[in-house]
Amino acid sequence: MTTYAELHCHTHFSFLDGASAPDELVERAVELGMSGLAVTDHGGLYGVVRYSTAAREAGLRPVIGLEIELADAAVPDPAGIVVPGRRPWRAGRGCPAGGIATTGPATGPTAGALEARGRALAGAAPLPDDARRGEGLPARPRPARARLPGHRDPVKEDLRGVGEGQRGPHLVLLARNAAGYRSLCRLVSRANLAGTKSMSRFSHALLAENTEGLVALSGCREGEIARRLRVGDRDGAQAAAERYARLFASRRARLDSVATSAFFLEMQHHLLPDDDWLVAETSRLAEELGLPVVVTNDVHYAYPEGRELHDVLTAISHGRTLDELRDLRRSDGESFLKSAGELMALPPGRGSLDGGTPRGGGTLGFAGADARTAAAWVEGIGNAGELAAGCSVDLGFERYRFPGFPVPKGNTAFSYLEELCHEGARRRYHPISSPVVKQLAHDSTSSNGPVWPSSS
Amino acid sequence: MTTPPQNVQAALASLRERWGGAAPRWGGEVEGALAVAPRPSPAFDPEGLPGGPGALPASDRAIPTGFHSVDAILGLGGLPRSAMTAIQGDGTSGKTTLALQAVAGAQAAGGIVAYLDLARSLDPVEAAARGVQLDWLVVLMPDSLDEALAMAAMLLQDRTVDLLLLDLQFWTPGGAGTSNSNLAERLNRLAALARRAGVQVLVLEPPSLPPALAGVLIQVAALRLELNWRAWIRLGRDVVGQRTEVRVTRDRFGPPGRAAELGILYAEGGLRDACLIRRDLLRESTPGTGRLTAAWGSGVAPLGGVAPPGGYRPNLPTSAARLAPLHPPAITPVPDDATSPSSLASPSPAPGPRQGLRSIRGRADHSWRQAVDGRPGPGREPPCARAGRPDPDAARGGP
Amino acid sequence: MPLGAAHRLAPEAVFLDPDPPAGAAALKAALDRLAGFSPGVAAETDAMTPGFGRVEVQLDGLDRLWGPEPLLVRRVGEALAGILPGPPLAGIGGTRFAAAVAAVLAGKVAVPPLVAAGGAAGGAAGGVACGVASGAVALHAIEPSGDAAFLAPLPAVMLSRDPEVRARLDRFGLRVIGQVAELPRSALVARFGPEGEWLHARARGEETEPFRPRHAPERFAMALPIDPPVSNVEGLRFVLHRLAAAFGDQLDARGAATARARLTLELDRSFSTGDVPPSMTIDQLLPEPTSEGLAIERLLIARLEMDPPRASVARVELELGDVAPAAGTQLSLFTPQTGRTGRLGWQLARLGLRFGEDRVGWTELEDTEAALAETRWTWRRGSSFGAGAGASTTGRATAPDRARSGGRTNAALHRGPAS
Amino acid sequence: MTRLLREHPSIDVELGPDGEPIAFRWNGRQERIEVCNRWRVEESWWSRPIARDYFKVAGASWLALLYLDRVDLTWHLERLYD
Repeated sequence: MTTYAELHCHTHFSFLDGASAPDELVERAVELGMSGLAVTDHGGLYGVVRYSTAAREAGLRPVIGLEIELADAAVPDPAGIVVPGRRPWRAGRGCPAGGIATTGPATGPTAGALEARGRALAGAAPLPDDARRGEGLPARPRPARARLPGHRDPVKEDLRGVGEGQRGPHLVLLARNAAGYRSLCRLVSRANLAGTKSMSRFSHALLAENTEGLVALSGCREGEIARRLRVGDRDGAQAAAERYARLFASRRARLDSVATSAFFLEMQHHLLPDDDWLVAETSRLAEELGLPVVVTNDVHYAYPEGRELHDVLTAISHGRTLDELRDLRRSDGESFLKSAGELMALPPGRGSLDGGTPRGGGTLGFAGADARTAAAWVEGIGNAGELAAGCSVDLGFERYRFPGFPVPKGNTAFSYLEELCHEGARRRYHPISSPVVKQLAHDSTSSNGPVWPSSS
Repeated sequence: MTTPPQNVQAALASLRERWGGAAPRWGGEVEGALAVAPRPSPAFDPEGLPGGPGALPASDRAIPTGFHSVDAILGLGGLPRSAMTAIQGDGTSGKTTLALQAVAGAQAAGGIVAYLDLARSLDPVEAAARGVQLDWLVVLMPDSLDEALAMAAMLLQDRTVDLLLLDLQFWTPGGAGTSNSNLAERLNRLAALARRAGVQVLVLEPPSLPPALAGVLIQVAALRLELNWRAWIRLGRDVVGQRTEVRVTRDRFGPPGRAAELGILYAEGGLRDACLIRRDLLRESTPGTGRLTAAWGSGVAPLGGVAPPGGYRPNLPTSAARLAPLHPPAITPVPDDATSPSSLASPSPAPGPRQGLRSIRGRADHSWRQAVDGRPGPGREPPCARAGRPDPDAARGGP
Repeated sequence: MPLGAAHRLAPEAVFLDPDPPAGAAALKAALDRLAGFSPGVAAETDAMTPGFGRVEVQLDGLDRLWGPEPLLVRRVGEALAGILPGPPLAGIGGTRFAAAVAAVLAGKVAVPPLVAAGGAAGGAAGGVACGVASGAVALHAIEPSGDAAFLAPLPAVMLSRDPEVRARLDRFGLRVIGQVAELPRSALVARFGPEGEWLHARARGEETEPFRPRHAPERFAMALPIDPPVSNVEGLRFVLHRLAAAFGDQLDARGAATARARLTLELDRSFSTGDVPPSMTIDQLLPEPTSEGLAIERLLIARLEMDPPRASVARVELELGDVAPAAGTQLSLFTPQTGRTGRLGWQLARLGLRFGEDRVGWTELEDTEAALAETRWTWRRGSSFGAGAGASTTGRATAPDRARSGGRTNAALHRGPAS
Repeated sequence: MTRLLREHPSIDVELGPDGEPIAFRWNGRQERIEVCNRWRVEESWWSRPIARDYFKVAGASWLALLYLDRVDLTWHLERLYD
């Protein structure tokens, strides 16, 4: 068995959600003796370069990935389990009255913003806010500034006060190889173009087009399967798991093989009240479907102390004080990098979801379930290392790579350059003067050597 | 409870399709389960209260307890007004639940309730979840039984409250300033006052009361219910509810000796509460025999005599081995047509009457039999409580 | 005017800090004296308002009692000597506005006293020392029905305190009151709105608003000597019952209610040992204004039982404070509780007294999903029932609100000048 | 419905090898218990740190909520289900 590798980890490039720098995480992972570490930031690959450089230097196998938030449900979701409606922020002790008005049980979390964006794309300028607010204000025509082609007016979405539990389901994607990295890049680009400012929009359709070379983990407790399992929707969870497994299955994939499987059920235990239930249900589901499991810890900071910084970041992102945050802050302080031993010591690893041990109450039929959960947990820890070992993306910074430039047949690069220069000179200088000619001649002679042509 | 009319059924079904677990339910459909709504609304809507669907109209002599099976075995169809009711039960017997449900019933009928919290253990959130209007709940915290009785007498004399809940849970005999000699007399006086003032008095009575006091309570109470824990309702490892037997040991208004069973679900908050309305996920269990011999309060059990469990096994099963189940599941879900679980995602047609409890118990009983008669797992013993457990249908009792 | 500017204008002046409580006390004493002269006395008693210092006295038909007006004014001056910091200025006119203007003029021009019959008199008693010998009152009286003529030559800006109105008068070229009086009323209303109506009436010497005399608060205090002195609460209960019942009848007859009761017991120290004070006082705030003698008696007895007198009681005095007209309360329909919340409040107050305030109360939910159970709700003590900040949303505008407003009254009383 | 004990009385707890309680003693009673759920609460580190490990434990016929105060490592009883 290989050593453990953490496959779900946010750096501070998960803006206002991750509390540790990539270098710090790498350092800690090496300290804990991990074989690999994945970086899975929210909806972006911003930290990838810094991270993989640092990891290579430290001798850690870098796994590149992404945690996406899906904006839609794959199947109709009338109960709002997968894409929940946003409920008004509950005011608690020490909170200003009123709270934040949020959208009602809308179909998608971004309905209002997307509508505005649709208007912007259709060419109609969005109404200036002032005109909507103040009746008597003059609507002065504004000069159309020079816009770059493809420019869009940014649409901002106010997500303050909207916690993770009220947004779309999460899914973790890891690149197994270079093709997988390309898929990730495509996904991120498309999703950002489809989304609003700082809020990319991943849809199931988009995901289905870009699965090459990707490994999917079912996500944290806010993943679709976990959400379904938490409310007891076993059938729905099973259907979702089968759907994802089909989606990511490649030709040579065998479901129960870690080396080739492309969809893993993710198990996490953060010592929350329903984590026992969630882990037990996940392992049960894995057994029923024969899907491999993997244990992650949804890392948001390298050390336990990072929790404080993480809470402060959460407060900033929601525009509230720490006291007002309530359930917007992660209620657990367990999202730090944990070694295999620490993970094994968690309740499912100890096999102590136990009615079946001698001191227990002999709860009928539960001993089997516990043993199953424990076995799955142990296996998931092993699988994490194996999976990391099977992922290799080399960003290849050792050599230079220039963009390709087509040269007409019969020309060398330099002869073509000379030709272009003369053509430009003819177009630009009327009449052509002797210094120009002299300079051209000088440049073309020197450019055949190692000297780059000086600008003329 | 009655079956909802056709049009109501259709309306409920469509609501459930739209709202899932948060949809309104026909009264009593899931007995004892809390609504999944996260924040109980304190709004007081006087017009909406009486005669809502499922709520029994409060008669002028009795207030319904909110548990239909309990109401059914009581002579008056509820707890009598202007009399003393004693609810006796052990540590986790459900008596607080029953009492708070009665409080909610009294408030729904327009009453003001005083809670004499001798044990200092009222949880307002739980109370509100049971339907208690905290606005109309006066909480008094006496230090001793003497004080509690004095407070009760003052409240009764002025007739300012309609229901008085006296919680003796942790009261220990020989507490400060309690004189047992005239307790009987004072309790008698209290009962007389309650009768005259038309105030309902509920006494929560732990089994550890001194016999003298218990005897007095038996005498003065017009109605006495005995609650006994029967089994846990489990969701995975966690205990999410319990089953309780209610037995009428004394009833001035009807025949004593009837019994009923309650299913109480705790619903402690969080997304997982939605599992509680899926009966196929819930299991029922009693602790095995011989392991938990020491009953609550019955002396000291030997500690440390049990070998510690071995922790996790170092020889880990490989993935291939795991895919074959290690243990065959001890409880195979039995398809039960009568109890098709109302799914959150795919709504089932409106269930028939009295389904909630029966299905939980029916399922569990079935599994019991299967486990006990067929193939008791290694190290699992049939429960001792089996013999003492009344037949489910007889237990329902009542008219 | 800023103090610095004033210093530059009058370097030799001595500036006194304003002392609103002292001013208010002085004025109150003056009002008490004036009440002996006329049944109609009105004044602004809040020292922070601009109208403070002006006392209006109704003079209709008083000449038979006190003699002609100058004589009356002199008598008033004598009566007020020593109470106010300086001699008052007096003006007599047909309207209150005219009288007030006359009083101001009386301070500026030494006018021989003139007789004016009928109408109301206004006296401006300010904190300005005029250097006139005490007892001498500067008086300016306006001839009967000569108000308009008296006012006509005076500057128009005297009509209003509002700087905007003054500026507007100036803008319209209205320099003296006579010009304002000549204008048709509708023109003034058109340009000044409702204020125009007032301006017009004032300028023409017509009364604008009814005279609202000040009512002296009635003092509900009664004392009974006890001979021989009693030492037990039972005996006191008997006496207290008589007092409280008598007060209850009085309050009922006046349609009033009291919000505070004070019981003073004079103790007989002749047989007592140790350090016994000569008297003990019990101040009791009532849960809500009431006229029920029995309720007051019960609360006081509860206090006495909690803290019995340390010696025999020789005299009992009961005083009710904050007596106000009893407000009618709207009982909401459909809530059977409504009728009893009042009684419940009393009951809780008694229970709180007897067993401790912190033992009786209510609970309110705060954040039902907080991680710690302790922070999910708060405890509200019975006495402060509902007085808290988050008290009432509109959703439950039923009986608790009534009880709450009672609670708030109590809180307000707490902040008031306690004795 | 649960009873929430206001004062959170201190209890003695015997721990199993894995750090979970297997027996506890309170008010002169001593019993074996079975942990049926556990969770961790860490609140208000910015003002008054509260760190507790909650254990929902079942006895013979009762259910209670205990916690280990991780600030001073004492055990308390918070709730009795009833």
